[in-house]
Amino acid sequence: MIDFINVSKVYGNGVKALSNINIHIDKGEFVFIVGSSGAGKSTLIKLLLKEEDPTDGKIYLNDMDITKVKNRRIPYIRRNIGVVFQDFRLLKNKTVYENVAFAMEIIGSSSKEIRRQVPMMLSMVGLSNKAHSYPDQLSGGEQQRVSIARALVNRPTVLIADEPTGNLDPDTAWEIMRLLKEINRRGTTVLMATHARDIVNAMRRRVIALEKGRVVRDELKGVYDYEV
Amino acid sequence: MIDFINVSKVYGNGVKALSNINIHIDKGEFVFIVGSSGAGKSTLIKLLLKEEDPTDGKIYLNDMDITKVKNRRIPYIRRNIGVVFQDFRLLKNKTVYENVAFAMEIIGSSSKEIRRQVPMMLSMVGLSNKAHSYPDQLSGGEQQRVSIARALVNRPTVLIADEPTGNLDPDTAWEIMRLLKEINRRGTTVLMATHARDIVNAMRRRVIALEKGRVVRDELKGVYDYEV
Amino acid sequence: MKFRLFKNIIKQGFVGMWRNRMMSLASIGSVMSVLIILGIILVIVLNINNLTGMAKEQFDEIQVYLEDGINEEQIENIGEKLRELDGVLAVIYQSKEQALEIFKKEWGDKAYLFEGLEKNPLPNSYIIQLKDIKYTEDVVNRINGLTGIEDIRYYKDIVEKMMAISNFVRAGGLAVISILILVSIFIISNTVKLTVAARRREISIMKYIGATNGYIRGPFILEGIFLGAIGSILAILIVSFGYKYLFLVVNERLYVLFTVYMIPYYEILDDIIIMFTAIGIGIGVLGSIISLRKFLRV
Amino acid sequence: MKFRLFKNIIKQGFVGMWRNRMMSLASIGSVMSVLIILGIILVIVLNINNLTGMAKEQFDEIQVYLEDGINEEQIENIGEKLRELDGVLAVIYQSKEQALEIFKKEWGDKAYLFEGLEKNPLPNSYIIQLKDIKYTEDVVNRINGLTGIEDIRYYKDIVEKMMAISNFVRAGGLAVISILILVSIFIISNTVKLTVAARRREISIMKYIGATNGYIRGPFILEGIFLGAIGSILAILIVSFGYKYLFLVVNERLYVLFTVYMIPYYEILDDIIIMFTAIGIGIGVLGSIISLRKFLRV
Ligand SMILES: Nc1ncnc2c1ncn2[C@@H]1O[C@H](COP(=O)(O)OP(=O)(O)OP(=O)(O)O)[C@@H](O)[C@H]1O
Ligand SMILES: Nc1ncnc2c1ncn2[C@@H]1O[C@H](COP(=O)(O)OP(=O)(O)OP(=O)(O)O)[C@@H](O)[C@H]1O
Ligand SMILES: [Mg+2]
Ligand SMILES: [Mg+2]
Repeated sequence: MIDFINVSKVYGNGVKALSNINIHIDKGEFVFIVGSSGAGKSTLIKLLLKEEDPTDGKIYLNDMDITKVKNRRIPYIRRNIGVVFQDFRLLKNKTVYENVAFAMEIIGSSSKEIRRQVPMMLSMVGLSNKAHSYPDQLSGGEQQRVSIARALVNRPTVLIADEPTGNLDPDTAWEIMRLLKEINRRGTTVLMATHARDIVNAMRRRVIALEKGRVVRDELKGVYDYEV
Repeated sequence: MIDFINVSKVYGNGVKALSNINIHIDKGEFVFIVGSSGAGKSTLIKLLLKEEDPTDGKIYLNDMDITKVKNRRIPYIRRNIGVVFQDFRLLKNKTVYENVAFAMEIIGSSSKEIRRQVPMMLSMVGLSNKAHSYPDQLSGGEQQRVSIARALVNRPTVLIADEPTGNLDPDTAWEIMRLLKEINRRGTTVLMATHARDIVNAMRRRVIALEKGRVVRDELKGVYDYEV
Repeated sequence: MKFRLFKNIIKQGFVGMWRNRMMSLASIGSVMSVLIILGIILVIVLNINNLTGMAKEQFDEIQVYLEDGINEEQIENIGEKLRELDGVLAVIYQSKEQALEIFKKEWGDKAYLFEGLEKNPLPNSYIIQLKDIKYTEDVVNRINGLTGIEDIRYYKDIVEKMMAISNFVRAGGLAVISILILVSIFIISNTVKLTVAARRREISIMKYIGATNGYIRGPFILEGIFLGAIGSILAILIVSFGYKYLFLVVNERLYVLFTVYMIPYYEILDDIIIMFTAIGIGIGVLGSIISLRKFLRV
Repeated sequence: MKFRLFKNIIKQGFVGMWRNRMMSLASIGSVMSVLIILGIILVIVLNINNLTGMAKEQFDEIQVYLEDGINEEQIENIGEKLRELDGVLAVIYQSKEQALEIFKKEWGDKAYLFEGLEKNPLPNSYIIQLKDIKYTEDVVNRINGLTGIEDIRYYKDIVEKMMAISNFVRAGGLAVISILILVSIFIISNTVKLTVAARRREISIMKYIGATNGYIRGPFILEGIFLGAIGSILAILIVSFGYKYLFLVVNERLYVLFTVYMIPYYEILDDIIIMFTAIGIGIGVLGSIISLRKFLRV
């Protein structure tokens, strides 16, 4: 499903964010990516989304080499992936409802589908009563949940989440995790970068640990670290 | 030092973010503000900074009623407070060094002071090697640490931090906490909104818990919640 | 599905324009301002051009003085030959008596000064009207070959000077208008560029969640069209009413001297409408496309 | 400490301009474009005005024809009285012989036509040069009261029409220039507004960490001044070199007809430099201040 083969990334200013990464993720897996601040987690995700191009190596998504994909095709690749961004990336001049609906509009869903699907997603992340607020009028955690709802609304085959619980209290965080588990159970591959030691340790899923841009650990049923 | 007296805040769109808050914080205290997503933590902080005005009630800071302060005086109030914002609020077109130095420039510090103080702060948050990067070139956690360095560089009498560890891995988070503890030990009042249960429970400081805009718990040497 | 996408794009164009009210106003204002300036210059150039054209018409005559000794038949003969020349529109005979009448009329109440003349000193003449002033030289050369001609009076110097002025005004006007159109595209594309820059984050977010370039570009281009169209409609109204007012005022106050020389407002209206609409919308579309290019590469 | 703050503000003005290169270019471009347009109109208006002024000078004469029967002394007498009138600059005597000479000269090689005249039909006359054309009516009325005058010829109609044209051009030019200045302030303040809007977040962050309004405003206003100044320098160069070129071309190609009527470029330069610099910088400062007002309320 997802393959990183000898992937390296050096940013324009010379920062080596990733060196020689090799990862294979199967369809339906649930993978945590952990590592200290600046280890390269977000960079790994940006490569998958073609927000950045790797300096070296190949990345396969659904058996397609996305490092070679033409610019015109990029949007169609992104549509298969639901993403929760670390900095949320909500459209400021659209309401919560419109932000989520927009993800459906761009793939040409019918307004009937949109009217059914969006409220359902919003209630799943506990934001039904904020549907008509603008992002500026939301708390940090609420914005993060809008971002989650938008990532899930098109039922993507892959869900990528960059610290989706960073701004959430433990209770809300666990609710979101239940949602992701459920989605994963139904067949969606989930890739989640996180610092939430409690969650990683409790879930007992595959853990890939990065350190200074290298994979230092990759275990099934892993834990956040060995200091626990 | 800080007093909230019967403070309520209703946002323009009718959301009741805070109702009848009464809090007294002494000079030199270290206070955690906890509560689920949307409980009103950030709103409380925004009131202290005069980013929002309370709908009702009075707020005293250093024995001054800041609800009555003239617009022209607001900057001088803010200079006594160091703030770590939940959304970082770094200046995009300034480097890390310049962002931190800017906080000193506006209060008219000498360039000698600036040249001594800024590198020291950056090394304390572990960002010496990123001094000349722009915020866009930083990871989420690195941005958060720049925000912390900027808040501390002027040695404010009050430090307000809105989830300063939300984007940090546990190790880095603990380092930051050690920094805050040290600053508090030297006499700075610290007010920190957080979801980090581990940290709150380990530190054993005063905890104020909000729920739907009300203070539901206020204990010295408290814990994050009773479910632990 | 295609239709639904299209509907969405149109809706977003409108919504975008409304939500960014201030910037929309700025863009409309810029299109309008530039078109108004263009209109002012256009009106000036068209009128100067028109004036020159009219002046030119008054000098497209050649007067051919005939020798005093020739008879009626010879006169007729010369007239025939003149009529056959290339570029000649009409030939009118003016006898020496008619010439004296006109001469006296020109002197008005001082005409008595010429009562004492022994004999009419003025010659018979033909007045040739040319199809166009450019035939002057040719016609004069041919007439020089005829017999019975005493003198040819034509306005060669004046003609040449008028031609030079006319060309000069036309070229100058064209240059000024070209510069103005470039300037306006520059201003508008800057405005749109800033508008787009202010929405750079929005655009990049759209791209990150899988919107195609066409989908993103659509509403912006539509917005550009709307803004350009509204700007040009306003400019059309202001320029045409302004010119109409000016025309009427001039007509009233300075009627003797001016009216005939000013192009009537109804004649200029069509040109302005077509030109402004085309330029306004063109600028809007061009501005949007140019400004978007950079930001779509995400 | 005050000095340090000031140094910081200046530094930030420069740095801000450089870091927002694209937008700075846009602003400079707008100031420049508007000033160029203003320059074009200014040159047109000044020249038309100048032309009218010159034409006016040529018509500030009154010709007074004297009766044929009066003697030398009476003629002298009338001359004295004319010289004493208010508004009269100079009085020149033209005898009937001189008049005939001039008359013949005007007819050039057709002058022989008048050889057959029994006696000189032209009268003696005085030519009065007025200090200003506005005295015409007054002077004419006074002359009518004198004896020995046969006729007064003056260009009342033409004078009045010329005055009307002159006033019209002056008023029109003023109106066009006023509109243009308003339009330019509008365009620039929009540009600056958009620049500021794009930095809205930056401004609000500065406010949140305790910067005073003055500290924030300083660099933006300085930036506005720089942008305006650069824009006006460019415009001054383009307009003055453009006009110089035009003047020289006209001078070469159309020298007989035009040169005298065009204001020499060196006479216009000072005005343009002072005017453009003032307007450019004024627009920059005004635009910055207007645009900042809204965003400083945080
Ligand atoms: N656009 C960029 N240009 C240059 N360097 C960058 C850029 N983006 C990230 N980096 C650097 O690359 C390294 C990895 O960054 P990345 O965002 O992948 O970290 P991360 O693991 O997501 O960290 P965090 O947990 O703090 O979000 C960091 O050192 C960062 O400073
Ligand atoms: N500008 C605003 N306009 C309207 N409502 C707002 C605004 N800002 C916040 N709110 C609402 O006020 C409530 C409290 O928000 P606040 O940001 O204080 O929560 P919080 O405790 O900081 O939450 P989090 O932990 O998710 O950051 C929320 O319901 C939020 O939607
Ligand atoms: Mg990251
Ligand atoms: Mg908050």
